[in-house]
Amino acid sequence: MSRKIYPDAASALAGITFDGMTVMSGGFGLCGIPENLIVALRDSGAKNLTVIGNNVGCDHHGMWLVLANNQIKKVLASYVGENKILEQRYMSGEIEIEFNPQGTLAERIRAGGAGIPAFYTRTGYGTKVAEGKETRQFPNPDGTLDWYVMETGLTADISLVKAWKADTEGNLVYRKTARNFNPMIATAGRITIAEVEEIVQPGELDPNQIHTPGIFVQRLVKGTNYVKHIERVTTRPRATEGGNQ
Amino acid sequence: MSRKIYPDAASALAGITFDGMTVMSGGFGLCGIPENLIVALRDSGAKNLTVIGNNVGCDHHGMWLVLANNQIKKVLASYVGENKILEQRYMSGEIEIEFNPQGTLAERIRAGGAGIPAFYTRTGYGTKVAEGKETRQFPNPDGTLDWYVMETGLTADISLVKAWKADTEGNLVYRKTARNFNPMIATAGRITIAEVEEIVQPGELDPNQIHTPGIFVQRLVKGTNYVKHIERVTTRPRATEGGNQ
Amino acid sequence: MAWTRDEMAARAAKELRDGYYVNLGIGIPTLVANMIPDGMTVTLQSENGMLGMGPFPYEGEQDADLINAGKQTITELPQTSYFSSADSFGMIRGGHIQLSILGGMQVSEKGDLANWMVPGKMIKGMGGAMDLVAGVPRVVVVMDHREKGGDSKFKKACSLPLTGKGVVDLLITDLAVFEIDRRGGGAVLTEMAPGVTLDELRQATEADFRVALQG
Amino acid sequence: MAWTRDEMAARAAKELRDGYYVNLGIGIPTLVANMIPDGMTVTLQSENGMLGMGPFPYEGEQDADLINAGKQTITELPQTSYFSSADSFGMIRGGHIQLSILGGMQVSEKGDLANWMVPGKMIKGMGGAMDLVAGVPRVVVVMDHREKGGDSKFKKACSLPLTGKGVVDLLITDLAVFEIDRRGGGAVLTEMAPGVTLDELRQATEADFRVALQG
Repeated sequence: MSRKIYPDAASALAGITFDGMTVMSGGFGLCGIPENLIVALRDSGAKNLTVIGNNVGCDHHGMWLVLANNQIKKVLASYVGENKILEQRYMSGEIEIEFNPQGTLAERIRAGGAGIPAFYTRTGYGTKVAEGKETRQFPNPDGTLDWYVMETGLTADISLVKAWKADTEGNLVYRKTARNFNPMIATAGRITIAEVEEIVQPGELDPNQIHTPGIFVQRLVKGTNYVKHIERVTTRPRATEGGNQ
Repeated sequence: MSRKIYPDAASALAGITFDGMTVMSGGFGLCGIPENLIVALRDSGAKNLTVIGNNVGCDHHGMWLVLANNQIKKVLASYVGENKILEQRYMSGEIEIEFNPQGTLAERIRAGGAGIPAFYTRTGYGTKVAEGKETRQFPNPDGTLDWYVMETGLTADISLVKAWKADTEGNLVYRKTARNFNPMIATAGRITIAEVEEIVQPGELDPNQIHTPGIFVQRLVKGTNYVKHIERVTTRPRATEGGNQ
Repeated sequence: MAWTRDEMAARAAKELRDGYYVNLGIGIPTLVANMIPDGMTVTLQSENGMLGMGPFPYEGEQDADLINAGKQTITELPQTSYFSSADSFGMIRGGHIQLSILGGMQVSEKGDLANWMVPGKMIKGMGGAMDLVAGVPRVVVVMDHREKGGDSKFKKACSLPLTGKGVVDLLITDLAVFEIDRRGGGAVLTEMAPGVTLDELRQATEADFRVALQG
Repeated sequence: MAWTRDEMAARAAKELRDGYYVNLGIGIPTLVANMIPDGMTVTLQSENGMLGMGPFPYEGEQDADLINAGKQTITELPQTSYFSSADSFGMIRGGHIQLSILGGMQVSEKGDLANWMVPGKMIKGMGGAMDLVAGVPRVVVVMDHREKGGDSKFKKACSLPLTGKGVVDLLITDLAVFEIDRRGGGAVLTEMAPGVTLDELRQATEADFRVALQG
């Protein structure tokens, strides 16, 4: 039952990385990223990677580590701000970026995992995003027609995801907005590796409340030393205790 | 906060049913069907309905009640066995049935709710299901080509779903395999009505574990007198207590 | 002597591998659930939205909210997870289920399968069968070799409406086992039931096949 | 006298309706969250996977697993639900969010919006903006009326690459409010900031518009 569990992130990636592979990585900004697996990916030294994810880390954090180590050839993302090295290499032509609308990217990954080779979306019609893509009209419920763009499914050689808890079967539960792209990315990898904060025994997670069934997780590792860097700490002052007394 | 709650199924359907409307209804066989709302739909008397769901009830149960009351003109389903009236009316041409592969039906409903007008699936290629539909090839990851069928999204005038628990905001949680088609159907109705076994206050459901966010639920009712008829009770004998002593 | 239903299921069970996620159809394939070898972990999927299907409940403990795709009451296991039908068929269509074992009315030597309708009879619907054969990378069909009238069900081309085109990898009948190339490379006889002769099998079979009997 | 940022946000807040589910963009639209009228229930969506966005946390109570689409730490409410990015954009694309209020670089009299890239400058990406304007049935753009150099940002046609074509229903600038017909029926001036004259507005505006000032 525990054959999916690896002792650490490096061993979870051992023997399956290769130059030129496509890697998907979960997270929105630095929220819900597989911190340990990203470090292991950097240490693997695999080069010419195509990296798919909503972002590519930000300065000194997350997938930036792999970028700074010159391992990335191409990126599919919806937003790549706050990342100076990526900016330089994109402007110089060293790295190719395919910008995808966030919802289109999420849906393309879901489609890839769900055996849907292509679908249509209104998103991006009439914009640069639609250039070179098939467009066509479909009827609305009221009979009027709207234009749509065909988008294709995405899969990866390796998917890296971060969850909150797993059982030893690889059933995953995410926490709050750290869920984001992780559930779809888990379905779209030929090999999916999950890192989690806690591994429990089967039966300890409510079967009614599994976010990612274990069928999608081939390898599982308990992460360590989570940084969980926050890009923008925004708070409000606490009302003075006993204020108006 | 409780403006979504109606006192009973009849009032939840009042004023929104009309002849010729399209109704989706959740459930797999009789598991997870909106029992109270189906009775209210029958009592509404709305005719010439197009009914979309995995099944159309079975003899004397579920959507069969609406069928037996001569309200259904057309059915989209994946399986309609164990339903003599439907069989008769289909063979006599009184009722039209569009058979959909179960996964295609589920995906068409999800697509309809998610603003996807059409998608491609390998399911049904080369079969009657693909007749009259666009087919085309897409590449596999290994470069070989496979044939796919284009399927369109489905929406409904009214969606009827059954959940286990709701909070007053309409956030829903389903129970075990009674989930089935309900989550997608909840997203695909112009008006979605949910019936549940229990309504709790906001905060009583774990926000990390909501199956259907309240945004999809316009009307909510607590069901009564659940029958939960089982089509095939299959059991194993209990080992004799103290057997080998 | 033809194989019994249990023997056919036992042969199908030999297709299981440790760690597999498997979908079993109604009928003989259901029997395979009881034939998982000791020490092998096989997780059963039920396409109505469950992974980790357990045995029938004890009498009186049936739960109307917990059924399999055959609408039978079942139980959950510690590793069970539930999900929607859309997620279930995403799993199936996306190729995540390693093996599907299901029944058939006709199989062709090109791997076509017919198992959902007979023209002129009431059509009940294909349920999830079309999705399973289109999405699962290895599809095993278990069926009788002949109709009750004696006609071969393993054919050059199916005469009944198809469930899928080029979708069957292995055919297990009461008389023999055939490997089939989905891409049109033809069928190969690999095993025969004890006492069945090659001549008898050729008589009973419309499909063309090569012979490469094992051990 | 031009409206302030707060006044522009307050005008945008008048678009809220009781029971609405709303997505607010970064910048001035964010201010709208603090201007929901008392007694009105408005649920805020954050496209990274949350409905029911609460205020910023108290100092020291920030949670790295709980951020909004602007990557700011936030809090949950009793009615909050979390979901995946695919489900979030299914909600958006499927038309379930009633209102989106977002910033803009240029808007055209046909309702085209440009707000994601300037040729020659580093492109950060469109994030979820293209999905929001394509999917949400009512889109309100809040932006300055003119560039810092004085050029009109409300144009006959956008010169910058588009975020969406025919997607804006209402434009709120620091000088005026315009209703726009997505289907090409043109723009209508409905309100002006106090002290702004129609002549001044025409001077400051490249787009054609009809005038139907309210009250």
